[in-house]
Amino acid sequence: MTVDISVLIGGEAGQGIQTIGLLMARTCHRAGLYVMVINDFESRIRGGHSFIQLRISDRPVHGPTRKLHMVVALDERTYGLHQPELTEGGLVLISKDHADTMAQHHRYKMVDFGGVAKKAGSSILANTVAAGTSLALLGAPFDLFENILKSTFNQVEEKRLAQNIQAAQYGYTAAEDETFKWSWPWAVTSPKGRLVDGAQAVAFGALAGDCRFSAFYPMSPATGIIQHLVDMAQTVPLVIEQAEDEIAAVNMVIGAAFAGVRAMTATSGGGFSLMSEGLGLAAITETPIVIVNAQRPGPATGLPTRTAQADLQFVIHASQDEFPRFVFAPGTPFEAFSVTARAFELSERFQVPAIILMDQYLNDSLFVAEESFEAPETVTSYTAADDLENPVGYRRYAFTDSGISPRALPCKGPALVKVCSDEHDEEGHITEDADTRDAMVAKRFAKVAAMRKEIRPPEVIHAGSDILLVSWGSMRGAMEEAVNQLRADDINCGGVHVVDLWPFPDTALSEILEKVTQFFVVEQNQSAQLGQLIRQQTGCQYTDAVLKYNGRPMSAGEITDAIKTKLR
Amino acid sequence: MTVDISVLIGGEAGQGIQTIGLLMARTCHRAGLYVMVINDFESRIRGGHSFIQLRISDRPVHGPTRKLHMVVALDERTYGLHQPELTEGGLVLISKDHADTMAQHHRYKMVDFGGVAKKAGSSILANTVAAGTSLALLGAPFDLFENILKSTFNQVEEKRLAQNIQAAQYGYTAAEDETFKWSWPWAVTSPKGRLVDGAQAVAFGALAGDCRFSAFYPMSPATGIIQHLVDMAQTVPLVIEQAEDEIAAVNMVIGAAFAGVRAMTATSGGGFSLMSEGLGLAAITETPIVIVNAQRPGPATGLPTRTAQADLQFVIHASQDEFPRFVFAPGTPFEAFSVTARAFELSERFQVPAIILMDQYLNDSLFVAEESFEAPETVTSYTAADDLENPVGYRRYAFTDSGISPRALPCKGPALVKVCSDEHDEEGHITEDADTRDAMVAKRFAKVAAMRKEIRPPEVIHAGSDILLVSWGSMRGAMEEAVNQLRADDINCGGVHVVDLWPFPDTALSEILEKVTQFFVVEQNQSAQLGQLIRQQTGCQYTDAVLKYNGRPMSAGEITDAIKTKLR
Amino acid sequence: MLSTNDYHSDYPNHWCPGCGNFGILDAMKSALAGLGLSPEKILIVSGIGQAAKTPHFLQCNCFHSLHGRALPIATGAKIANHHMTVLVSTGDGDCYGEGGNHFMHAIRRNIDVTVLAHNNGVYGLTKGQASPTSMEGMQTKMQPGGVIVGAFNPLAVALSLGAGFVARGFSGEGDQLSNLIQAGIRHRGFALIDILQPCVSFNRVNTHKWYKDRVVPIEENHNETDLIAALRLALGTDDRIPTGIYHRMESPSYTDRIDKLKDKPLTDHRYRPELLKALLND
Amino acid sequence: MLSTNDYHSDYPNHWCPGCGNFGILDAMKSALAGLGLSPEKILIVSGIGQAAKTPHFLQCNCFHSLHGRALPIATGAKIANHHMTVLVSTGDGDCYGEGGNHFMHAIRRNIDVTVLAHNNGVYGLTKGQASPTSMEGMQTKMQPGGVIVGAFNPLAVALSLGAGFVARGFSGEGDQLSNLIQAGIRHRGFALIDILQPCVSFNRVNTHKWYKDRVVPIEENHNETDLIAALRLALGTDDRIPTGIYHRMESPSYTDRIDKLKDKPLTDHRYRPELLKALLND
Ligand SMILES: Cc1ncc(C[n+]2csc(CCOP(=O)(O)OP(=O)(O)O)c2C)c(N)n1
Ligand SMILES: Cc1ncc(C[n+]2csc(CCOP(=O)(O)OP(=O)(O)O)c2C)c(N)n1
Ligand code: SF4
Ligand code: SF4
Ligand SMILES: [Mg+2]
Ligand SMILES: [Mg+2]
Repeated sequence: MTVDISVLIGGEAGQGIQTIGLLMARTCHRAGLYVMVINDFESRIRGGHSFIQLRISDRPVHGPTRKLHMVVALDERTYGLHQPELTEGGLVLISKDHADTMAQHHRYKMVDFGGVAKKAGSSILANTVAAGTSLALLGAPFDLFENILKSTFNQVEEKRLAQNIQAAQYGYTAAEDETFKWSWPWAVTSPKGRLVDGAQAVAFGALAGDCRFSAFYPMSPATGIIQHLVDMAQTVPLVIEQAEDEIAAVNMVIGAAFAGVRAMTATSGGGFSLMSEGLGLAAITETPIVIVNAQRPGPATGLPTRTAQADLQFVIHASQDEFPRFVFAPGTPFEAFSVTARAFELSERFQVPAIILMDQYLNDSLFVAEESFEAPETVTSYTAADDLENPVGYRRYAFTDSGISPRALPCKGPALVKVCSDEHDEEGHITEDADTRDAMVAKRFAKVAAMRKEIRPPEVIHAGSDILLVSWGSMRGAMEEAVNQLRADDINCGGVHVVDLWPFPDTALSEILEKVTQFFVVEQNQSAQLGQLIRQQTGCQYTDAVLKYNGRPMSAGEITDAIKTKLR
Repeated sequence: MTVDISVLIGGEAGQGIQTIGLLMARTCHRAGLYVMVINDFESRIRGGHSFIQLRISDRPVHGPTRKLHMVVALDERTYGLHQPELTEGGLVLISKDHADTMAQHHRYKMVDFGGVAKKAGSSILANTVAAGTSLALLGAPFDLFENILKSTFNQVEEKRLAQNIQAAQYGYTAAEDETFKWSWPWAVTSPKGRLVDGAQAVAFGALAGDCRFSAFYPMSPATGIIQHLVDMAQTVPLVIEQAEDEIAAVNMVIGAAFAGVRAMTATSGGGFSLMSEGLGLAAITETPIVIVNAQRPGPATGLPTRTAQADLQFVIHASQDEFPRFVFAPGTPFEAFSVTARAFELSERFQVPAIILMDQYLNDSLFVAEESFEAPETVTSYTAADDLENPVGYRRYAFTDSGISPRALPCKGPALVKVCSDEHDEEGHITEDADTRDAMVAKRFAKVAAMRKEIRPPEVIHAGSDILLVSWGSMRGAMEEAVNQLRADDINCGGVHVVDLWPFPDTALSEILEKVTQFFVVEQNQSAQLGQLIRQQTGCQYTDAVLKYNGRPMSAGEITDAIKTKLR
Repeated sequence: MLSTNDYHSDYPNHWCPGCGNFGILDAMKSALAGLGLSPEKILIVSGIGQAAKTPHFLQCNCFHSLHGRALPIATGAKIANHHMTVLVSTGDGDCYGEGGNHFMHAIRRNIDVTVLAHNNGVYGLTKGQASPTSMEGMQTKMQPGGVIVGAFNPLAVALSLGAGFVARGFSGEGDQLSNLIQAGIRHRGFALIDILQPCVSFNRVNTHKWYKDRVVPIEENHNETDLIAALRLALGTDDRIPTGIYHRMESPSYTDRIDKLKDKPLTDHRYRPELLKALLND
Repeated sequence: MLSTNDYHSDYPNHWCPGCGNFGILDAMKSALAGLGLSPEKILIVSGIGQAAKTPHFLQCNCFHSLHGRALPIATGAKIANHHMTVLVSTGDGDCYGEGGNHFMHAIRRNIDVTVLAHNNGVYGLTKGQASPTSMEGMQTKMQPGGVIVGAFNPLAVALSLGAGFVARGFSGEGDQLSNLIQAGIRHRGFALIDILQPCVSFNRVNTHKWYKDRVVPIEENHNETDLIAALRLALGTDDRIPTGIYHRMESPSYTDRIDKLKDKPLTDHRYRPELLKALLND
């Protein structure tokens, strides 16, 4: 039997739906299942309507689904809104008696989560009760859940843990007289990899890239990355400073990088706008920095807690004039981890800024990552502090064939390091000379050839198909699932996933795209930005685009429906 | 006989080379000649080396030239640097006796400008002396120059005017024993149009667009625009505020526009970077604003007083997420005037931001504009303050077919106006609703179809040629001159000049470009940004690109040389 | 006669139950009613944050702008039409963090707007990071070792910049706050009212009770025109937090200093081609 | 022994003859020599402007950054390697205009950098627009009717923000200025030295003579630890401009407060995979 169950848990902000989701996800993960948790939160602290989608499967899952098998409604609104989305035979778990106001075409089960929780010791245990009832209905063994509670609450006083276990028990009991159509016999195996969200994966990647300093200004959905860094900073030589604004943040990062530590900042589009000028400063001074832009819908404040992929063209072109930069957009937590570590390494090696495009969906969603997150044994330093032969004649911007000049650090040796945001000569002094300007532009762009070699080609699944779906960043999971669905429906379809976006992998993509009769870009923006870039850089014109930009992540089902319509 | 003479006047910053150039330019202009003055200044107030190029012709001239017939050297360095550039037979006028240090392959004439000036009353008259000697050598009648002095110094005390005339006289006398090979008999006719720089043309255009408010933060080369506005603001209802930074500037402009006046700001790339977030605010609140980005070379501070065309892709994509905007890049002062006025009108009509790309070369250079700058008799207002039928039900973002909602003004009537940088509903309140989001994105983009109709197609010269040169913005003059030179050399070549850049004139350009065998983009940047856009938007691939990015304006000669090499 | 109901907005409130913002909202309504300012005469500009959502919860003209940018928006709007009554609803992060530079320079301009800074010592909307006014040592998820930088003192800074109206209110003292807001609006020029406000979700230090135990009305004999006395109050080192008007002294506001705004607002001028023609023929 | 010659830079100077910046440059060299700080121990960070060109004209490590951004750059650099002596050369526009927000928050952080604010009351490099410190009424090409907003008082603002070292110098008093710079560098924490400087090209009001007629050394009996006394001096309403140290009081600087910087600078830590492995296996 194949398990692919989706549970929606909804209620007001502040009711703790995230706790329920997390407990359930951990339980499934521990059982060796694949699981995802996807947030749908409003930009408020209490009230309103928020929900999470929990997808549980015995096969890898990497994207949201439209199928809904169970709704856990902590309030009436959740019932009203989501009950209609339930698959035939689905079940609603509701926390109170709203029978009068409810339509009857779906089965529901009432559990007085709050009341039961009080019996166990406190009404705040209601979430544990709800998780218990839900898990029981899914067929999860109780001791599995108990173990999860033990590891989750291992820091709290024993009494609270005991109460939680009690609440879980009551939750299980409450499920006894109910059956869930898709309940399955849980064969507990060892966990498949790591349960991780994109934000944490970036933070891990930063440490694997030897990040020592981070400055930031809080902005959803980027804050999670910094929060993870803060949580981990207790044990590693990493200083994190909350700046007064994003301009300060990026400039602090540049200052720290200049002085010799690897440094990053994370923000969302609004903050990235404010950092544009600093990006150019990093470029002209050839200071390595990493900027994460966790995308959300705009323009301006837009939808602060939701997802988008609409800043691609912006980050490629941001800041006045032109300069080489790296742009990456990971598609999974593991890619986020490894791309972040690479971004630090490449940024330092080439002395150029690197930008990582995340988004709210990838940042905030929990995934099971099967790849192992390895700490590298060593981290290469590309600075030239110790082995300068002629410190007096040191020139920070000495012309070289590669365009990369030896980078000494200030106050770390006898060489004086001078950097300058004006166009400068080899020594780092302001220049007005036309030839020097030409040479410095050429020097900076000389790096591109070698940078291109570091760009990994897009990954292709089902190469040789007639039709290709092409996506980037966090669309990977849904796109690949859609490809498989389409193939199951006898459509000869493959997929292309682009992570390394700039310098643009034009040759690799041309080779792939020139072979097919049709290709469709799949993106979370309005204007098919990758599609436009492909046309600009390769001359290949996409057949059509599957686009979504209302802030909710696109599911495989939406893609397959759209493709089928377009193919018709 | 055809006149096309180029005079270089060089010296240290602060020595007044600009005064010499201006006096000479006015004299030529008054005589009915065509003239240009192009600056080459360093970013400093005193010292260093700066120069201007004065191009004088009896036929229209719109760009720099590499030919040099006379050098007026206020210091030795000017002689050393520019004497080698002189055309065979050219003359150097030098202010002091540096005979020993000078190479002898060019003729030079020493005039003790300072000493002569003292004789006329004060050493500060040296510039008048130098202008006098130069004009005398060119053959300009003295009374013409005298009249220019009278109108230039009509505000100063009589004594100073008399001294200036005396100094001019001495300057003329000093030229008596010298001849200039290209001297010509001046047939004084009436002036051909207006002597104007791009900055002033933008300021005129702003007034013709009924600009009432401007906020700015000083930044070369944009400051000239604001300076002209300030100079004109004495008599018109226009308030100008120097903001604490560019972020404040753009937001003040948005606030003022929201409250009901047309408003603009002007900056250069660094300031534009900082304004990116504000640009998005204008977009999502649908507040009409005009931003001028007077481009200079970057990245970052770059070459503050020099020219570039490297922000095109940036301004098209600036700010998070996507929204419609206008982008224009005028090629001449008259285009700057009319485009600016249009930008105000279109921005208000469509309730979208409009960006005007100027650059240092167009902003600071003096041109003879033959077209007449007309003040429109009326300026249409598109606000809906007076005729709202149902003020209580007023919705700032009411859905309409055109995407344009009636725009009432705050505190101007009973309707309450609510705007919001979050995604919002028709009333202007924050929304989290997915359908409303979709509808609002669609509403904003619904405007594009009508916006496209306002986009004027590129201008073509010598349509039907085999080869086309394609340029945008301030490259117009040099590109067209190059086309004519190439045609004179029997190359069947035409030119395309793009002013209205966004929404991109894709259909018009495809039609033009698909007809030719080869086309070359001519741009002042490193990566052929227009070329890239053309490929992205039309699929047409440019044959090659003529690019320059060292901050100095490209001349027709450079273009023809490059094209000939590429055609070989 | 206007009543507080005239400012009622149907738009559902977003704040947490028990939040100090409700007290501020009520005081605003009562102040506006007290001054007889009808909704269509008022423009409320805000940045981004919980505080900045305020204008949605009232009847008024509203510009809910960008994080940190309320003051330049308000400045531009006021210059365009100085007949509007312009209020700024802003948070401590909005006004003193992201918007710190505008705060200083708006004061220098003495632009005639009334700033209500909802000071809850925390970034509420982004879930509880320290703000510029967070007390040293305050622990948050993002500052687990406690805040290590000094708290921003908005009143002292405003005073040192020459602000003409500087006051402190408390969301738990509605009547006083309403009076302060009225006085601030009546003041011709820049008026700062820094309003202490508990954030029940994220600020566990400065609770309602914590404030209640400390706020004291400024003594009657305080001389509002004595800048040094005001600074002493603002810099006061004991536990008490004086509320009321620290300093009040009028001088011509920005728009009062611009001759061409004497007759009528910029918005009311007509386009006059003859003026431009004169310039073009110059 | 180091002499001022050891700081000589061959790079040609860009300033106008007679500019007050030369006096500041000389005082810097003499202060650095006086402290025996060799060029390779010093990092000078600057923004953009005439003042900000200073580090090119000295031997030192130099980060000539963006307009307004010297302080965040300096902050990041100091955190990365707090063994460096970090100076900031900045202008009144750079530091109090574009960089105003960073100015305030760097003070709150008490980051150990010494700020030399070349205060010429004008935007020099961009040719003479008013700056935040331009006096009311000062006419410029861009402000032909005179400046209509109040001048920014950097000393009062710094004091109200709790700055630990606040001083005023004058480019025409080299010895005093050199001493102030030495004291500023010795001060552990944020040090502001606002340096009055004539701009011979654009500021026709505050000339060398104008300053000469007004600057007076702070009286001997001034108590450097008395904040209110310092504020009185800074806000002083008569014509005199006191020079010297207004306020001095040490408290732990930003980097002193971070435990992991106790042993060695961040730059000197090694990458240790075992720490990361522990986290990854958590
Ligand atoms: C440029 C930018 N940076 C960051 C944010 C994210 N952000 C939204 S509200 C907020 C802080 C709110 O704090 P405060 O102003 O004190 O208001 P409160 O929510 O506490 O009332 C931040 C940082 C943003 N919207 N824009
Ligand atoms: C973002 C940005 N805005 C504007 C400028 C232009 N700019 C360069 S220097 C300067 C002002 C300089 O004034 P100040 O800081 O007082 O230094 P001074 O030249 O007077 O020493 C300005 C506005 C810039 N380089 N970058
Ligand atoms: S988070 Fe704090 S400030 Fe925001 S609404 Fe809730 S209690 Fe109020
Ligand atoms: S413009 Fe003024 S500040 Fe700049 S160098 Fe010249 S005199 Fe000095
Ligand atoms: Mg707050
Ligand atoms: Mg200055």
